[in-house]
Amino acid sequence: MGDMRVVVGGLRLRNPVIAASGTFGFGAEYAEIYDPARLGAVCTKGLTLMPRQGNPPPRLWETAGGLLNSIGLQNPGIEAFIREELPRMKAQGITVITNVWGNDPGEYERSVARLCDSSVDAIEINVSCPNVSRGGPVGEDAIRTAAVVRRSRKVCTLPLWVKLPPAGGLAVARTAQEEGADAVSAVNTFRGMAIDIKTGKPVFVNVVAGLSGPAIKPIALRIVYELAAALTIPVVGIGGIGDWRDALEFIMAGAHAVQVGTANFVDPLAAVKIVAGLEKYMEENKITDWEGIRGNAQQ
Amino acid sequence: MGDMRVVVGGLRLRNPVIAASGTFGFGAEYAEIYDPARLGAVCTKGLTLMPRQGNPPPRLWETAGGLLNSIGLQNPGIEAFIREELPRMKAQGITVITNVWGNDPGEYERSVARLCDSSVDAIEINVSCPNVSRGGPVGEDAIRTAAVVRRSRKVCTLPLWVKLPPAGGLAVARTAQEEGADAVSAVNTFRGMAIDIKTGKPVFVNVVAGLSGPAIKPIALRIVYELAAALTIPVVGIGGIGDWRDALEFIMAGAHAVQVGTANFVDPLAAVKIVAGLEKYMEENKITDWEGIRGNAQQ
Amino acid sequence: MAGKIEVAAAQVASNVRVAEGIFLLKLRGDYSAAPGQFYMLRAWDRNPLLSRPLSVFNLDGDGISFLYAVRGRGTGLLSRLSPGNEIGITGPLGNGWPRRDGRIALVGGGLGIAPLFYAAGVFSGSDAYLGYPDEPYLVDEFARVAARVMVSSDTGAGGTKGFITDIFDPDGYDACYACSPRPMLAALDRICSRAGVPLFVSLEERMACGVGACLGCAVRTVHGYARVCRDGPIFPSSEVMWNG
Amino acid sequence: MAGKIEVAAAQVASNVRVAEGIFLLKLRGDYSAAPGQFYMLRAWDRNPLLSRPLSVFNLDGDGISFLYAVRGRGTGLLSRLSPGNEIGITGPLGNGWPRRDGRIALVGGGLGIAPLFYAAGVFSGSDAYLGYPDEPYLVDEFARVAARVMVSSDTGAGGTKGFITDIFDPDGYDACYACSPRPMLAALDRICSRAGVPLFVSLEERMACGVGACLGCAVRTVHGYARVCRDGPIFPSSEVMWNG
Ligand SMILES: Cc1cc2nc3c(=O)[nH]c(=O)nc-3n(C[C@H](O)[C@H](O)[C@H](O)COP(=O)(O)OP(=O)(O)OC[C@H]3O[C@@H](n4cnc5c(N)ncnc54)[C@H](O)[C@@H]3O)c2cc1C
Ligand SMILES: Cc1cc2nc3c(=O)[nH]c(=O)nc-3n(C[C@H](O)[C@H](O)[C@H](O)COP(=O)(O)OP(=O)(O)OC[C@H]3O[C@@H](n4cnc5c(N)ncnc54)[C@H](O)[C@@H]3O)c2cc1C
Ligand SMILES: Cc1cc2nc3c(=O)[nH]c(=O)nc-3n(C[C@H](O)[C@H](O)[C@H](O)COP(=O)(O)O)c2cc1C
Ligand SMILES: Cc1cc2nc3c(=O)[nH]c(=O)nc-3n(C[C@H](O)[C@H](O)[C@H](O)COP(=O)(O)O)c2cc1C
Ligand code: FES
Ligand code: FES
Repeated sequence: MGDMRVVVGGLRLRNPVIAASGTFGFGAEYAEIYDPARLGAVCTKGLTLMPRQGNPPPRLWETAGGLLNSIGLQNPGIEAFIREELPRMKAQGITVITNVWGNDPGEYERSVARLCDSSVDAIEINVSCPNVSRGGPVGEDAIRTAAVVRRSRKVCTLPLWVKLPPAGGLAVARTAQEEGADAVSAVNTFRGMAIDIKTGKPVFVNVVAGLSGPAIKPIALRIVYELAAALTIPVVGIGGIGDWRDALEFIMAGAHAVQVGTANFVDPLAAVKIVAGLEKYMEENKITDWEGIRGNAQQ
Repeated sequence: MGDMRVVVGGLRLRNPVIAASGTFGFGAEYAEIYDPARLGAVCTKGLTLMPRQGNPPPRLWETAGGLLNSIGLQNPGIEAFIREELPRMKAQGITVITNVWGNDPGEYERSVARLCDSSVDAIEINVSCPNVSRGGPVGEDAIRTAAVVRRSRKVCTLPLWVKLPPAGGLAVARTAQEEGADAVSAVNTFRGMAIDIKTGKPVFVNVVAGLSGPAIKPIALRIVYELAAALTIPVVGIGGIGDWRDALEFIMAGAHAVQVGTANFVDPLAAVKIVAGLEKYMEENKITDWEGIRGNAQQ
Repeated sequence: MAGKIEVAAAQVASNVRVAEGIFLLKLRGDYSAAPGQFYMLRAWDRNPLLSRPLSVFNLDGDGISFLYAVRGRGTGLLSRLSPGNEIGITGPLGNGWPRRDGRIALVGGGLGIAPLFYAAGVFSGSDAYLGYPDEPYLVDEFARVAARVMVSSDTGAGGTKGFITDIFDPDGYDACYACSPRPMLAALDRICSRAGVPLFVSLEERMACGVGACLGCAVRTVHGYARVCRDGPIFPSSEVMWNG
Repeated sequence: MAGKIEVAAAQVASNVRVAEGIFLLKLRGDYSAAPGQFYMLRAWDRNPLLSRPLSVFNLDGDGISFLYAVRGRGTGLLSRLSPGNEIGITGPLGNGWPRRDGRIALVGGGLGIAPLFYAAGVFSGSDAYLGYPDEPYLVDEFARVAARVMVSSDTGAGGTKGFITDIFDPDGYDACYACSPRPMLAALDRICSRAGVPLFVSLEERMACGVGACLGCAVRTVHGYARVCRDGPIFPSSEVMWNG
């Protein structure tokens, strides 16, 4: 039987399948359906230093093979998370990655420092949320990203991942690596929009929203493939992964692990089914560990 | 009855629905299904100075709501086009836009000059093909784009459109405008890829291919919306347009006209159905001309 | 609060048109739900991408049923199901109506009558006020489970002409449970609060996860944004921000 | 060359399983085609995105039929069609086999037998060589339209055990028309060119437009890339680059 375990940027995972930030809450909801500790890890909803109420509705809009969301980082704030959610998550045996967002490098630093002082297992710095600021996210700019990662790294001894936007390019990823990130996760949602032809107005109050789901998979896969070739730190693949075949494509492209987001909405069991599917694949193909296939598609 | 006509960057169209480059050949094939002169215009397959044989198969791969293609600008060359295709197109009453690609600014210039000396109605400079060069297309770089547009403009008195890649950003579009483009068309396909998990290798010989179809619509719409706000020249909206409702979204976002690509493969009648759908919409909503709704979604 | 959520492949027992564009879907099997709870349903692969929320219309030894209107593609695909077809369902979801003693009025407008049938069965002795756009349907069925049934319709067909708010008087009720398009709920809120009768409304929002994880179905309440799928769909009317 | 291409909504007359995973779909209506031509079919909205090419199996006064194997999602959806269902079809497409005088051998392997039935009907007096992976099917039907029918199967069931190339001898034929997976076509190319018998093969490639507009279905020929959908699907074997 294949060994499903993997170490990703300093974080030990029992398998490479992670619930993606913002699609799995803090693991409590899906825990009524299956044991989230069966996943490699759960990445929390994006956290901020202070609570955030998020964007006004509507927050969701379906597109062809995709989903636009404009949640706007609604979250209870880091203190409430550490007090009310984290102990339960740890008690359930969940490996906890905290996704964190800040208004500026200083806020990132304070948030990361506070989380580092808790029992979370790793921190994913979100420089890629399309729903909280007009214009592109910080992660589309190498200089601003550098400041965020540098200051976060200084106060953090835990595994530190940087979650990239699809439009950041290799320069931003390299910057994250140089500033000491242990891994990058790619990608966050794509900036998209929809117009309600009945009113002639944008569907979302913020106009722009984040596109996720199967629609984005080919682009996300290409980005992950390019990142894996360009970086020495591990890449966590995200974007439209719906079944174990999709997950395998990302691993073959070079990803150390994958995150499953929108697919949880399509099938609440999607993430555990991917774990099972990969396990079966390993067995049937006599693959003993991920080294055997990771990055095989690279030239 | 509403007036469907529109002038886009110096080009008069009987309606704002154009067959997108590379999806409609030179109009001869679909002419066996309906009269292509019923469309606003036909944009030709990308042309080059010399004939190109294109990329080795496979050239197509389906994704969720999308299509990856790696045609690689197979075309008979500009001379053969002018000799063998153009006279027939003109005789059929088709408004002809020629999509043109070059290896360098000099080649663009020569191609544009030659086309300008023919009976084509407009030229669309393709700085955005993802299938002919490793790395991003010229249109992801403002400086290289400037050189192409400047030299083309110098030799061209016909309407000159610049077709942008999705990852070019506003800077490239502004450059095209400054260098004298009469309009921009946005967007070309997104750089995507697929891996065949049976072989563990990329599906395409070039690894990267271009993603089109309904999957990309929300992102393309957002780009068109941003371009329409940022530019003074007209924007031609392209990306995942499948029916008149999609077309209307782009017009409400600010597009002067739209191009229909992959939808032609889904339904050979897609483009004419969009013309009919828009006509009916105008009538039912007592819209007399496009000024009445174009850009209404802009804030 | 919600107990265990089940993800099941259910078998269609029947799928019958009960009025123009309105269907009653019965699934075989052993399910659970409280009145006002809902399930996420899907009978398609990836188009539409998301599942569709439907309130529990009824639950008995044979199975579970849903009453739905054909709106768009999702409900259109549901309407094509035949006995024996398989369908994916996840639930029960949401909180459901609280159990209150005394006289209960169930007020529904349009497809808002869907969750009231099961509620009438469980909260026995309740009165049902049903508002239809046109020709009423399932009135006899409601008459079997509710103490009294009052019917109105916009056209006057089969009942009093007008809105259900025209014939519903909260006086004498200990609580009112309502489900309908939002404008009617807002009107009910004014009527009930004037009469001092506690009102519990069932709200709707577009949903992705249906379980409370994505924060996509937010509605504004006096406590800030709440999730329709998990904090609701039933809310005390007094906590809903009716104008925004 | 192709004449007018029709885009039609056709009605399913029948859709019958003729072997394990193999179906024969008959559509009502008045269609046209030459042997070797194909249609693009779709019986779905957007998943899969593209239509699927199928060769014309037969054409008569009542309608048109297609013989297909269930491969993936598209053909899987086709297999679920029932009489009366609507399906979108576009065609006829492609060039079809040339009309040659003399003795014609029709050679098909696997689903490659699909276009040969109509060819046998039109090119009367032809001999049919049919290779099956296992238990043969539709052999009696072929016997009614072909002069002679020779059958082989990989397992030996219902015919000579082996490949169709084991039992086919081109000697004495004026032309050979073949359709099968590519390795068998390459073998036939060697056999026929050795015997000096002109071979015309039907090739396959993934298709998007099906009409020649997208250049997606390229195959290498001695003249450069050709479009299977329009320059083919029938090619003189001598023009195909068999090793690349
Ligand atoms: C908790 C809950 C319980 C519901 N119970 C019932 C029920 O018992 N019977 C019933 O007929 N309907 C019910 N609905 C509404 C039902 O979910 C929608 O009609 C359905 O999702 C429409 O899907 P569609 O694909 O057919 O339409 P779409 O093509 O998605 O949309 C068609 C129209 O329906 C509206 N709509 C789409 N999705 C939703 C949604 N999630 N919530 C509200 N409006 C939506 C759109 O604004 C649009 O105008 C309920 C909704 C919720 C949130
Ligand atoms: C001109 C032409 C005529 C054809 N005639 C017939 C016929 O008469 N009967 C028949 O059963 N099949 C025929 N085929 C093949 C048929 O088109 C494919 O089997 C079908 O498209 C598979 O669709 P799917 O969605 O079921 O499978 P998919 O999920 O798309 O793919 C399943 C498998 O089929 C292969 N495949 C997919 N699309 C094509 C394609 N366009 N060409 C070749 N292989 C493909 C894939 O590589 C994959 O291995 C023909 C193909 C062409 C090009
Ligand atoms: C409803 C929703 C909420 C999300 N919230 C966050 C978030 O808080 N932080 C973050 O980094 N990414 C967030 N994402 C992005 C996902 O984590 C993921 O990167 C993206 O959805 C692409 O993956 P998918 O196609 O598998 O969904 C969110 C996505 C969705 C759909
Ligand atoms: C098969 C194919 C070939 C294409 N060839 C060209 C081309 O030669 N030149 C070009 O500028 N765009 C080309 N495109 C891009 C389209 O013109 C269009 O920009 C893109 O497909 C997005 O629109 P759609 O989603 O409507 O297809 C091609 C697209 C496809 C699918
Ligand atoms: S639908 Fe996801 S939180 Fe309600
Ligand atoms: S499928 Fe488009 S050219 Fe053949």
